[in-house]
Amino acid sequence: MFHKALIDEDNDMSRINQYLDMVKRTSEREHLTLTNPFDRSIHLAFDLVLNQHLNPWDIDLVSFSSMYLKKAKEERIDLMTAGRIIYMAWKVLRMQSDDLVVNMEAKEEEEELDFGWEDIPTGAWLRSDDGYSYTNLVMKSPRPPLEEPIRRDSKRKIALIELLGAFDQARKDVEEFQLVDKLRREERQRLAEKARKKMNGVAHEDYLEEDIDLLWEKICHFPKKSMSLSSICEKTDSKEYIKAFLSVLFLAYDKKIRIYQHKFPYGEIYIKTIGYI
Amino acid sequence: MGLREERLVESVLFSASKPVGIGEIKEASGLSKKKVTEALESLIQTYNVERKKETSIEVIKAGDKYTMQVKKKFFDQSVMVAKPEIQSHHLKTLALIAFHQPVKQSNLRRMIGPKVYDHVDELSAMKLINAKKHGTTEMLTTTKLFPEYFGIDTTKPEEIREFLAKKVIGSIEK
Amino acid sequence: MGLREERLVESVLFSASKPVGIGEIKEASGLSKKKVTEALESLIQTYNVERKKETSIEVIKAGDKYTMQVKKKFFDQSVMVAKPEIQSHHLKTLALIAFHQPVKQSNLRRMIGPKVYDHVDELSAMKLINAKKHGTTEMLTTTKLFPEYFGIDTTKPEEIREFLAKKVIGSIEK
Repeated sequence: MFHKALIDEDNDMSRINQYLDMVKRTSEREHLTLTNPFDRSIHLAFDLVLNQHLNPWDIDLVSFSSMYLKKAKEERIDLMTAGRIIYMAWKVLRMQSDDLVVNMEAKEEEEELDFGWEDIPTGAWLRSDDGYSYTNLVMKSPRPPLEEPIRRDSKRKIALIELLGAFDQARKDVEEFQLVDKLRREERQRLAEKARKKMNGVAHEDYLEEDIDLLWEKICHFPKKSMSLSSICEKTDSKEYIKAFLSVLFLAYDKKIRIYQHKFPYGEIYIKTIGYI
Repeated sequence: MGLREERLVESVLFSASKPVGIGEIKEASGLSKKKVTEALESLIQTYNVERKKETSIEVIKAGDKYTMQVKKKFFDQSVMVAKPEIQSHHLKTLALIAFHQPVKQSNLRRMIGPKVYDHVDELSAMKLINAKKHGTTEMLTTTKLFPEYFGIDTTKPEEIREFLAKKVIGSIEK
Repeated sequence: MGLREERLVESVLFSASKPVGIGEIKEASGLSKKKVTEALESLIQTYNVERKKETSIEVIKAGDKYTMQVKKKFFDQSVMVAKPEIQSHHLKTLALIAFHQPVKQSNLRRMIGPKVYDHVDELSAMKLINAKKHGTTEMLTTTKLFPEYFGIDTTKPEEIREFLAKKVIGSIEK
């Protein structure tokens, strides 16, 4: 169970290395006090959550309890250590439940209007217990609680008159597109000139327009609507990367794409096409 | 309730391929709102009570709409000819959002990890959830389409929560 | 004929949404060929004879396949709610190709933007247009299926173009 977090994150090597580092550091600190390897491994896992910011939901408390009980039946255990481990488990449970209480913040705010002293412990905790069990069950169960119903997916044929109507609409769309495209090109030209003046003719400004078009083609042909910048250009070639980044900024300015990062400021840059295709 | 009205509404439900509202049925069938409602009640009675053992199809209320679908009992064989659209791990994330809604994306991230971003994008694109800016994170809720899509007979978050809790308990008991 | 077998086959016909052959039904339902054939006969009897007046749906044999469909009598109202086979933005692109054919993909891109690539892929997959390499771009024309689909009495691109142009002018003059 303690490897669950690592298995879940198999696509994120950096996080795995981070965990390994933590384990190393933690084990150096604790190995003097806990001699039984079983106790030590459990202690390590909880310590990761309590002191090293591991996601509390990555600890499977249900498996832990049954495993620990089994172990306790099989051999004599050191009650001091067991007590300490149980206390840590309780703290992890608290952290998991706290998460759920935070989730319900918005709802609770509404209900606080008729809040009385007699209500303090029950309301929120009962609900968060339900929420805790539900979340746990959904995550552990092999099947989701929601099932897609099976309905017909029949489609009707298109009549000739609809094709003619579509042509009429398409003509209007073409006019509109060409007008917007013209404005967009002019604006891009203006920005390129402005940038050229600022950069004093150092960069690839002559090819900027071409670079933007090339990158846009790549984005349009990418099989997904969202992608990372490094998936559409060579990250190792820093010149190429900067060129692609500049084009991305222009495309974002044109509102053709949205760019975002999960980790600021050095994380990967993600691109998402917006309602254009 | 005239037989003709019931047939008209039945043909609309059959051809729609998705849940339809009373307004749409009214427009397509040319019947009054009252007649549509009566026909729907009568169809539910016919399919789900009278013909219960003689058909694999049911007529149900989904959100504020009505739909015709295969009974759960017969899912397994129909799944082979009508492929499901949502992946099972996306369904789990959706089940968490529906239960805890309104829920912050950052809290959901703590439950399921960084895959939350992909899942939220996918579920938003399918119009099953809404993501509204909330400080530095997003606040997630299910849309009106959610109960329609899954054939849940309510649009109230509290009742949706109850429905899901029952489903989870049901799946353990099996 | 067991009731269960009939229900299994019914659920497959309902969810398939298109005509299906005995082989497909056999595979989906897990029944023997004999049982499938018997169930189909029984379903035809139930829907088209016994429940004739009590349903707007019929089960018919079309070529070698079987399908469940709305009876002709109820077709008009059901067509209003049925999903069109070609999405409206794909239909617009198809109309442009039909009117301007043969047309270079690069020219079409200038008319409607980069969404052209997706649309051409989709329309080619539906076998309504042909895309042939032409230098660095592709030359687009409608296929043999196109006039068949829309009931146009010619297969030559120029004549199709003329036919459509006349129709459009006709509809403007009206």
